[in-house]
Amino acid sequence: MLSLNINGANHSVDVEPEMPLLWVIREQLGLTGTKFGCGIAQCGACTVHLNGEPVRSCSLPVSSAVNQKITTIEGLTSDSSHPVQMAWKALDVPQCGYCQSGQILAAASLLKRIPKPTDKDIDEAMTNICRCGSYQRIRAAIHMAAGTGKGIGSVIHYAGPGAANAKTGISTDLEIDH
Amino acid sequence: MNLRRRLLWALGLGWGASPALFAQHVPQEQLLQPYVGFNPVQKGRVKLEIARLADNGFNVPLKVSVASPMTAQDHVLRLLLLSNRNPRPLMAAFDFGPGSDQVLISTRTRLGGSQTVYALAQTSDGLWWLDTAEVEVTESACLDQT
Amino acid sequence: MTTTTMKNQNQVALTRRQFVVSSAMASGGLALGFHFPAAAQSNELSTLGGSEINAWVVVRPDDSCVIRIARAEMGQGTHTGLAQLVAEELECDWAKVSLQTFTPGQNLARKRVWRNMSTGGSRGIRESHEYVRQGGAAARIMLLQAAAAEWKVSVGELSVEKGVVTHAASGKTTSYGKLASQASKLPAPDPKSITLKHPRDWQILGKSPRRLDTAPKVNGSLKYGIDTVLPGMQYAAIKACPVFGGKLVSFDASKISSRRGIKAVVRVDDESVAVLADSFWRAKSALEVLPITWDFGANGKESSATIAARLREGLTSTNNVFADIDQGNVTEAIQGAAKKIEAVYGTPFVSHACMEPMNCTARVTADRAEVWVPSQNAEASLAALAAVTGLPLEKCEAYNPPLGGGFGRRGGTQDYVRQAALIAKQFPGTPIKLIWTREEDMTHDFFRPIGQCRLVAGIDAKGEMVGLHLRVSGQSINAYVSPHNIVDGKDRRQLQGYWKDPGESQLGYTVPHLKVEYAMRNTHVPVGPWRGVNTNQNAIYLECFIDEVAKAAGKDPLAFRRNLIKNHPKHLGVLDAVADKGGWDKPLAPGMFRGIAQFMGYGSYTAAIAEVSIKGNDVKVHRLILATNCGHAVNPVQIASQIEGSVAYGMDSLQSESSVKDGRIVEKNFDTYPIARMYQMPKIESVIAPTYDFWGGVGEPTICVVAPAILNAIAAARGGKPVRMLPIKNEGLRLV
Amino acid sequence: MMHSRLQIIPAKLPGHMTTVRLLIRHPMETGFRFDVNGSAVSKNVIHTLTAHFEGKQVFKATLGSGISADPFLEFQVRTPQSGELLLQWQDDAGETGEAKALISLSN
Repeated sequence: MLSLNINGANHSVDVEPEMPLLWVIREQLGLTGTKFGCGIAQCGACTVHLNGEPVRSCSLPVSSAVNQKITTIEGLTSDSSHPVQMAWKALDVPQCGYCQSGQILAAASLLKRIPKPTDKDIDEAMTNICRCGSYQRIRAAIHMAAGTGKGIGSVIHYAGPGAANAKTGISTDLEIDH
Repeated sequence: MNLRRRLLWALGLGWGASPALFAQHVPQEQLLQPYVGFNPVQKGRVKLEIARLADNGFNVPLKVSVASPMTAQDHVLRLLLLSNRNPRPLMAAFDFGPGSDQVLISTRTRLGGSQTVYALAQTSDGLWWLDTAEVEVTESACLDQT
Repeated sequence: MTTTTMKNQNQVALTRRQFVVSSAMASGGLALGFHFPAAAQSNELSTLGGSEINAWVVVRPDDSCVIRIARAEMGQGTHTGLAQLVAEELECDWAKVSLQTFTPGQNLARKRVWRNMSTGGSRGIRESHEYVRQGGAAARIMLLQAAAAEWKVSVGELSVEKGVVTHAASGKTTSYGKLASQASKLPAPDPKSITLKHPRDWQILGKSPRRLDTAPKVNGSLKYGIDTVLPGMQYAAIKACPVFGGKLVSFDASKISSRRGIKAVVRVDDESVAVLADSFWRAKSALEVLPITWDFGANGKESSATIAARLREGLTSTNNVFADIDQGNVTEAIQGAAKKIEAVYGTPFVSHACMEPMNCTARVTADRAEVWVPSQNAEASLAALAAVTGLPLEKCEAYNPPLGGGFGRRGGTQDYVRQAALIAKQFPGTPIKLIWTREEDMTHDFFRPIGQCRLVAGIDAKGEMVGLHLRVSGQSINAYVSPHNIVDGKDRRQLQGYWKDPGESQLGYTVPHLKVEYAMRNTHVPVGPWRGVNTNQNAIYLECFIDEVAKAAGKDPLAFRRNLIKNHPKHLGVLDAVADKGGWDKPLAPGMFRGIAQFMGYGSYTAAIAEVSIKGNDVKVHRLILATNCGHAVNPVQIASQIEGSVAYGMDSLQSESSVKDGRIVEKNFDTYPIARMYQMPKIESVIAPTYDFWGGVGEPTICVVAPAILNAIAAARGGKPVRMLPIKNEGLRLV
Repeated sequence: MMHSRLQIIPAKLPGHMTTVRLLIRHPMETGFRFDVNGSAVSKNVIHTLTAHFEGKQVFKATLGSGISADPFLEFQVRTPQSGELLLQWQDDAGETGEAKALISLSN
């Protein structure tokens, strides 16, 4: 039996020591917010915090996580109130959403390490893959959560139907702060 | 459609006049006309059973029956299975005679996309009878139209 | 059938109560505004305590409105957009809207009252906007009729705002919640009598309310297909013959059967084997060491080189080629031109690589079969399940949770459903969750087809293009998926974006002498629709070549295009819009270069400008401005999301490749298959320029202009030297 | 010789219907498929199938590319007495096949 501390609760699991933490979390403990994406620590969908640091749980044997503090997306907050989660909601960051647990945990950890990250800091820390391409809004949401940006997720030029010019559709511009 | 398309080509209209990217649904009248001519076709006597959804259309089971005493005086002459979407509309034709028994046929068809399947029967009095069924072929749904 | 015994101690009959609990878990909870179908034995869709006004609308006593959504949600915001369409006509309070999805079985039970359930071809909204808006309008009319009857006044005297009905003359008010029960008993109005609102009068459409499905995506509570948990469930890992078309000969189950948790090793079909265990990791780890004998067959000799040679032959061959456009005399025009420009472009196979690997959970008994599967078309999943089990549709059901990406991979081809059902059939009553490893996912995709294109143009002394001869030689999706759809042997799909026909994917340029040809050259690699399908490759071929011709003519790429495109005002409109917002006429910082591209697909017009710098072999894309005219803008911020996402997907066209060696795909995971990441992403500006006179798609059309705009900027940065054979690593370049 | 499987469910009483189930192994090549070089694969389907009972034709099917590979047919014939049922078919390549069954009716 291995002893794990996940989201503040202790669990005993009877698994092979080499079983990756991801599968223990998902299948043995039923916490499915942590996702399987690649199995080789490339995509980051399986990101969890190990003692506050982001790790890719698909490639971490459960034995190396014994008696350490593990936080999954379910344990980040109980009410989605982490500034990163708030910003994610405010900017409608997720598209399919599958990678977002990992993205949010990576971002939360970045902000803990660097409270006011630059774009370069974000580039270096946020190596998780998002296949839908929500990167621009992830970046904006991190800035929003950090208070380092005015939280404009997207630069959008859009003229409403009333203003539409039949030829090009462009007449007046409307920049939408979302 | 083939007929119409050939006609269009013959008229030199080609693609410019026909925006069809793929085989389009042939209107009922055009589909049946080669077989029934200008004779009336009525619903009834024929019963066509086929599932509403088919996965890839390569192997779609169907069952068709025609209510008839199958006597020397009153029997089914022919039964046709037609597709309004396949490149070749006539999928199968079955010929019967007084020596045949009850018309109750099962087979498996190839359906080239979502369409209406027609079961068309002619009885010995010369009348034509029809039943139809809509089938959604789901595998090509993503590719249809574009 | 080779199987080892499987203990059935976990075969617990699922009680109704367990079902409710597990499906409530699977839905992410009702409080979040989504009502997923309970996995019920009944085909009747719940009214959730309210009154069903019609198929699309349920109103509850507390005035909340439940809108039924037929299409799959795979991330594009389709659910939110469809709800806006209904709510606009319903005139309800958007803050009180929640969504309800249903199953294909429930759709069939009501004679497909909700029609098509698939999301694909950028048709989720453009194909259904009319009938879903009519559904909302019909419900509004019935609710007003109920109020009019109650107050004994005429409907014309009533007004409604946010679900509150007012009779101005008497000052009476009531609300939808109070009217619902009576309204539900009224006959439906004739759809022909319904006039839909003019976009000018829109209150909910054309605005950007937040997505309705974001909350459960930020706390891990949203249950995807891969998260399905059923009592007694076993996990399956699968391996298909690595060479497409090869066969499974045999395997030695005894080598792994004593490993912990292993339940069975089964032959799934002619080409694949699966290991079942009480944990996916145990199943997958055992499968990795399972001795398997394959018969690779003749395809084992195929490689990227043999395929490229076949495509090259097609570029100039007279065999099996057809001209979709042949106007004027292109050969003479080019021969007589002042200058002749010629180029051959090439695009590789690429993989969908949805973040959620293919998966399907199946439970099959002698008289019922069910799957829980992320699918772009739940009806396709249901049909595949019925076909595999031989059960009638009425005895099958497919539950369709939100998708962790689709991109065309989870559309018609339901290979994972077949596999899961084939396995589950062998263990009646035991739920089997089949999960593909990423390696299986990337090597058994239905890839974006490989292609090459030869382009020859002639320009006259004034630098005008007088002739263009374009021939695509490449693999046909239709030949693989539905050959009967190829009319008279001419697969026009492969020329998407070069069509003369207006409306869907029309060529914007007018050239006096023009020939557009397709030479079908197939491979053994399965192909299918990849988000944007053939517009992706075709936009690269044409739009990069147009830049080459413009350069040869000594003309500015924008001006050169404007002259060619002038007969097509909507194509011109987005080109001008992007040039305006992208500041095409303004100088760039030293070391920065621009590229421009335009194209049409899925009924929408798109254009892009890229700003790029190159240091050594490192290509940095700094900024992209993208314009789209999608006809009607339902939710501009979500359209912008799709445009932003299109950039990431479009960048794959530059850097990704699924190459072939010994008949199989070489790139198996993200370590060798590059996917756009944060550090590579430019700043993105979206220009949404709808003309409100048609309905175009949004999910796909913008992808295809991303790569050519960037490639044209790369060529500009390299003194006009284009990259013609993708990916860009072939030229030693990489995106940084 | 084309491989086939024939199943007969004889009539319960003389003169009543006998069910014939026939499955033939045949690609029913539609002519719509293409090979790697883009050449159409020639059409080759079983185009005609007949059933004779005691030498008298009792059923005839004309089939096309709309019938699936490995065609399956189930139909009814009248069998007034015991006798031989002969099924014969031919494809576009000129290849023929047959299956026969002795139907014995007990009354």
